[in-house]
Amino acid sequence: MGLLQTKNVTKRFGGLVAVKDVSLNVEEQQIFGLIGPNGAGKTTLLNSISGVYRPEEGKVFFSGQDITPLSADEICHRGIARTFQIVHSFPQMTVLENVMVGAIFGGRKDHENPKTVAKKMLDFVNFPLRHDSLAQDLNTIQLKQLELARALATECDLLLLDEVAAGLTPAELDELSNLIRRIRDSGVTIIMVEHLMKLIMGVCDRIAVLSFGEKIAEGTPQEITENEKVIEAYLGSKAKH
Amino acid sequence: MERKGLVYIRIAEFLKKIGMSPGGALMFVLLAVTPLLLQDEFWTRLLAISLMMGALAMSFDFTAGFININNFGLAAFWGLGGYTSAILAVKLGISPWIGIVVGALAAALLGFLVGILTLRLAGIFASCMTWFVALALMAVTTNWVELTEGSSGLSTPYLIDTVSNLPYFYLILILTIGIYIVLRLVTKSHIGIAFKAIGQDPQAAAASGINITKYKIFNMTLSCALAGLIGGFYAHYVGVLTPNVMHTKNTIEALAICYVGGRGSIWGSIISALILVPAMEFMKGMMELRLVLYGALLILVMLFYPAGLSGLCETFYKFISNKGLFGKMGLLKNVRGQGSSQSSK
Amino acid sequence: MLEVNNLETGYSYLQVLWNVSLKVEQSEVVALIGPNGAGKTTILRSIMGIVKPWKGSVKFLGQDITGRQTHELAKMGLAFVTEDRNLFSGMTVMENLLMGGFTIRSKEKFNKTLDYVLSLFPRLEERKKQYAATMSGGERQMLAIARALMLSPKLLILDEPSMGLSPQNVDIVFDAILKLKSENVTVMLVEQNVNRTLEIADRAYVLENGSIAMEGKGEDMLNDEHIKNMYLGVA
Amino acid sequence: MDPSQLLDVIFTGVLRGGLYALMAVGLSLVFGVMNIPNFAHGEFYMFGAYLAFFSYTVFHLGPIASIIVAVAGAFILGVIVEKGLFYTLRKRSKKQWIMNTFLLTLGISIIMQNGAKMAWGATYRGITAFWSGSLKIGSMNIANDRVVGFLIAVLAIVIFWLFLNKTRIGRAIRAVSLDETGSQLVGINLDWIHTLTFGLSCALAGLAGASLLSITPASPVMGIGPLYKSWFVCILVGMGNVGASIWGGFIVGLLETFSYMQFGAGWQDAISLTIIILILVFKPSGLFAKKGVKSVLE
Amino acid sequence: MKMMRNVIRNRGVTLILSVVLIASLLMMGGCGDKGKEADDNVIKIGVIGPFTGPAARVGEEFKGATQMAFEQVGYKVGDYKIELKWIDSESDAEKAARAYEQAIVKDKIDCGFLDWHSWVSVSCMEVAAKYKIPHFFAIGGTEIVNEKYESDPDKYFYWVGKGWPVPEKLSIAYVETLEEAIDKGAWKPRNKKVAIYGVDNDWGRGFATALGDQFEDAGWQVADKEWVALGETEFYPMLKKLKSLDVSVIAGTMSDPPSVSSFIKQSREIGINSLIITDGLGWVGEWYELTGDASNFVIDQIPQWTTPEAKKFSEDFKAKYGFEPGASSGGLCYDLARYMIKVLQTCNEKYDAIDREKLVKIAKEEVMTGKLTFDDGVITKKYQYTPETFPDLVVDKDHYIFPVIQYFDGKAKIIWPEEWKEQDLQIPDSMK
Repeated sequence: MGLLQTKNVTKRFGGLVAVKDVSLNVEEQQIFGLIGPNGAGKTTLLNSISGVYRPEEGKVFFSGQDITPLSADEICHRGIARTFQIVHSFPQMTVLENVMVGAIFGGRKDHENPKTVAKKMLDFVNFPLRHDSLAQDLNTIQLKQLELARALATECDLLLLDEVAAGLTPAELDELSNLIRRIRDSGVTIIMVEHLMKLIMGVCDRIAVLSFGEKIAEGTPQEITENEKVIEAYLGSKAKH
Repeated sequence: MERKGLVYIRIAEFLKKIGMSPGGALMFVLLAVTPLLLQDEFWTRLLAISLMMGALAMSFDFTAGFININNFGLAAFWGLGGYTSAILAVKLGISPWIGIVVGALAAALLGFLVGILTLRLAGIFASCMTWFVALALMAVTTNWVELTEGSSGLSTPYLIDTVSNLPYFYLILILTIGIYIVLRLVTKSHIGIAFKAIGQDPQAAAASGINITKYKIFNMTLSCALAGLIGGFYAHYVGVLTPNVMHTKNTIEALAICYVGGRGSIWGSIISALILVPAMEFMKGMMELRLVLYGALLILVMLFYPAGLSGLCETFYKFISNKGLFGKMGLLKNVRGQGSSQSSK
Repeated sequence: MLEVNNLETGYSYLQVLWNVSLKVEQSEVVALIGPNGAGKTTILRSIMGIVKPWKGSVKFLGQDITGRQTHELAKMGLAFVTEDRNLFSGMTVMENLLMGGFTIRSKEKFNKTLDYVLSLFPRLEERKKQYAATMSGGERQMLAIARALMLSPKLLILDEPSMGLSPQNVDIVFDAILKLKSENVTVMLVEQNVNRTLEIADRAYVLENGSIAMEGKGEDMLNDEHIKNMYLGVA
Repeated sequence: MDPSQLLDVIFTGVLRGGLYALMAVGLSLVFGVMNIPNFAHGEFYMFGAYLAFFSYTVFHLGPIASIIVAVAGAFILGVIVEKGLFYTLRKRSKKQWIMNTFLLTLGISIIMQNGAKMAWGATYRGITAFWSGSLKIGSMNIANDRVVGFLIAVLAIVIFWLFLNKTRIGRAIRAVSLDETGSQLVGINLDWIHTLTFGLSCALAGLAGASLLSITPASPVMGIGPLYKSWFVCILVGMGNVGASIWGGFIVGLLETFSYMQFGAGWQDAISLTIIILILVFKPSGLFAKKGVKSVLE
Repeated sequence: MKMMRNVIRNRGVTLILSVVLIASLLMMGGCGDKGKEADDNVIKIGVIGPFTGPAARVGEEFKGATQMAFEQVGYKVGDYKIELKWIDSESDAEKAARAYEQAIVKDKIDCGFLDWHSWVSVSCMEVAAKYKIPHFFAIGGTEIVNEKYESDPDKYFYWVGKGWPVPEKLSIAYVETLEEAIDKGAWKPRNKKVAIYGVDNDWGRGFATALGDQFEDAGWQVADKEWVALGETEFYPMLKKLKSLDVSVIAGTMSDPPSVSSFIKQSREIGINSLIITDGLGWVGEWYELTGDASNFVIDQIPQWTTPEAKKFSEDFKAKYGFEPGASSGGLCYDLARYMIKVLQTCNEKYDAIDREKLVKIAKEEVMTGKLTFDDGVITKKYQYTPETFPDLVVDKDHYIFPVIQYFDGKAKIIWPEEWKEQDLQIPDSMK
């Protein structure tokens, strides 16, 4: 039994079924990729895991415990941290304060000084600017680093990454894959939603593919690239006529 | 020379511990001696009222500037504190000193309830909820004549049996400093960070493990309790209480002071109260024109400097530090900032 | 017809586009493909004046339209179907179409355009009275295209028309584009569905990391290994 | 409450609701289209009343002409305010837009109230009646002015409703409230629509003030009551929902008359507010909040 | 170094600002006091009124009437020049007390004069007592002021007399008028049922409650009591209820013109078949423009511009300020201002000097005892206090009384008391 399991999770918005009957099993220390075309329900699934939404059906288990009914902050306390597709930061706080929020409130008690933790995490993600810059002055890439540092500062066991790579240059992508591996090596399990195949194929141990809210494939990167269904979902079927 | 510097730093450290800067402390000391120097009852009274409005604006800022809810019913909590204390004193003969504390507790209780009511709301909707509660409270106060004497007003006993304004001035000065220290300590602590996080991005706050419910309600409760405390002071200082104290225009006054002072700074509210309240007093001869100017000031602040006085000071400080001693740091930051966006190519 | 020269732009600090130049000729279907985050949508948004260009220029029908306001461009005959559709969800299908014809003053011309658009999408005729918010994804996409066509555009720009659609609906959308092509409407198309897109496109540009990486005829690109690799990330 | 009394209550509630609806529609429109929580709405009501008074008594225009002058004047003032202030702010920064504009409208309200006092003094400027005489309805004699005032309100709402739904410009206003980008893409000039919308909203407030001149004489602070009531309505039905604010007007009108009859005049605010608060507790986005129109959580 | 920087950074600017602030405060304070006491021969009178805020209309009348009174003596009493200081109460107890204190401390007023709201009176009484400043003839009339005075007469006698008695002293006139008419057979009511209404504020509640009690004492049955919100303009439900109760008299008070005029107009629309007493209909000059002929037969109690002096005052006022004064605000204020002048003159004659202490003495020895009265009022015959009535004026037919009047076509006809009577109580045809 893995660290995180979703069992038949279904989430609807009005008439639209965003996630349909999805079951996943993520093992400890895995980097688990979640891919699929735009609008396939990847982010909704992440939100259902992290407590932003409550799924209508199905359950989410973390370390064997049912976390489905918990609120976002409680889930964070259990050890699941996340980043957002559209970066969420606290614009009028300094970089350090932003990360400290994660360290103070997300972490389990009796840890070291939040400031130290925050600084450590900022260094860990190689944050390039002064720590007393305001978050509103950062560019998107720096914000993503900031958000990642904040998530890590919660001392999580599971990290949910939602499109961290969007807009990065190839050099930066390499750096990011290294970073993701380093995070994994520090003992954190990762689930990442990503469009950039290069990155996903490079770092993931296992990948699940969503299309129209349903899981259409799961396997190693190799298996996924060879899967006909996946190719069709991505490049589109050739015209039948 | 060395030692002198050391003493200064020690004092500064101590002040910092209680949430005050040397500048702020000096300001309070100056304020404390001003009435002694002036020996003028009117000035003492004016300063006392300015401090009171400043304290009220601070408790407004505590919600508006941090969890980003404009408590549009603040005057009602202020009035509730006053009325509770006054009614206890008039009907049951309880000492106003105790009454003020009870009044603060009553306001805190209502603040707690309003905190729960506004939990699912944000922005203007939360403001309207607090406003509606306040209007309802004002209507009850007006109509529950057996208890409150309705709009005829309630004659309240004085807190201190004296004809001088000086004791009241020092009382409100101590209250204001106390409130300032409490609010500064809270906002400088982890709790303050949680407030800011909730105000700036509730979703990220929740994802970082902040219990939004708990902090939002705590914020409302504390802010309302402080407003109630000041209300108690008001009731036993002025000597008569009518439901008009709960009128929205009083909230607007606190709100204007807070916004002109700059949201989220706490200290901006005191400074702007110390400027605005006396200024309004001296412009009294201008009749309506004074209020027109007041409105124009609000508009100008909102149009051209939404950050208010405190924002102005920050910019001023940054300007000085960029030009002067710390210029290099500032420059460095800019260069680095540009550098990294270049590198994304 | 449309000419983009050395365009550079981005959001606040983040530069997204680097020296992008492209051209669309009369009656052409031009596709713009590339992985997510490559800047395709940003190109379209800066053509439409939603994002202000930092450098470079955009010309439409020989006029410099760099930095013009969006609604003026719409009046000039540029129709843009966004990724989010931007439909008026609280209005009925008919009202959405009426809004599409906002710039048409003559009743006669309006009716003609409306008949034409409804003949393209007979499904919309049936759902005239339905609210846009209650429609399915495919129908919404159809409506978005139909609304854009109500402008009688000289150039129709489509951003990911097949996104989030079921295969049947994808067919409907592509059929519609084919039909437009056969009627000599100029189309600029951004799509994820690379195969289908390249099949119908006269020419295509491949965008990678904010600059144009390849340019060529649609069918030539169809079997290009590089594109496949780019999408599936097989190095 | 016996049936005839009930009928009276309903009747009065409806008469009163007409005014609330007229005010609330404008308030709601401005919030829906421009995201401005307008706290100066009552001052345009006041402005309309003054204009109607001066046209009627000083320039001896007929009732209808006076009301038209008031509506036009309020519209023009609205346009000036929008172009001068909100437009400027919009071009400068849209950060914290709702709260900043809210403060801006507070400033406008203070200026207009006191400006009116400076210009016209604190005296009440009213008239006995536009149309003297009364109309017998059932057991009641209702003054023509009230009937006409109510009819004007209903007519204005109907015309406005038709305008929003059946005309090109009206639809454009709705379109902007639904999707700004989408509206630009079909060729709608946002700046123009914003100015028009604000002007129209002010014109509606001015109409309300002018047509009720014989009931509420013009005075600088007369706008506060109707402003509060229209806010109750808008929050009750869901901010920005123009259609529902019409029903909301009547709901609040009836609610007030009922609590007035049952508990006495002083309690009407307390009772109706308590009910509104309770409704909001269970339906935070308002009674008729439409999904996807404007959300409570910004 | 770093710490030092932090320390400075920590709102270093606060320091600069606060120093500037305090310095400027000191300067302003210093300037304010200069040259204030130079001229001994100036008497400064602080006039409290709601000059801005919701009751600004009253404030304007106060200002105009007081100025007119003092102009007549050329702002001079004996060798003394008189200076008026306007103290804006803004209808707010705290702001008024602050402004009053400012006037006492900064402007060094020698005495105070007037005031409109009772709650303002209460908070200013305290200030007057504190500085031992005599304050003459405040119009804030309700019980709360009397209560405050009675709680410590030695302390609060500086609040020298109210210009308006507690409501019940006036309201009794209505009952007497009706009873007289019934006794004389001018009116045969179909029943002795009365409905009471009042605006929901200190004045309305006090007045209407007293009136109800007085009707009951005279053997009437009070069928209903209604409180009306300030500014209410919708009376159909209430009036329908009153109509169904079939009362022969509807009596009460409202103070704001929109409410009053709506109430009267709507009562005609509903077809109320009762005599209507509306205390306060004529309070503002333009009542007839608002109400029209719906006001026929309505009974009110208000001083009239009956005497030539009164008419002259009203006309002069209108010519000067552009609007018609209300008799009970502008007119009463005019009388009280002249009473005030008389107090000053008496003081000057008696002590050959006017200052604060001497005015207190005059107040105590002459005004409170009833020796110093004012007899040429345009509003009422004689203003006089006695130790028994203090802080109220003596209210009776020979002193301070408002005539009861009935309106016809915008004209008021006095129907009570007997001496001033212009005609008898008229009963509408439908009630005969």
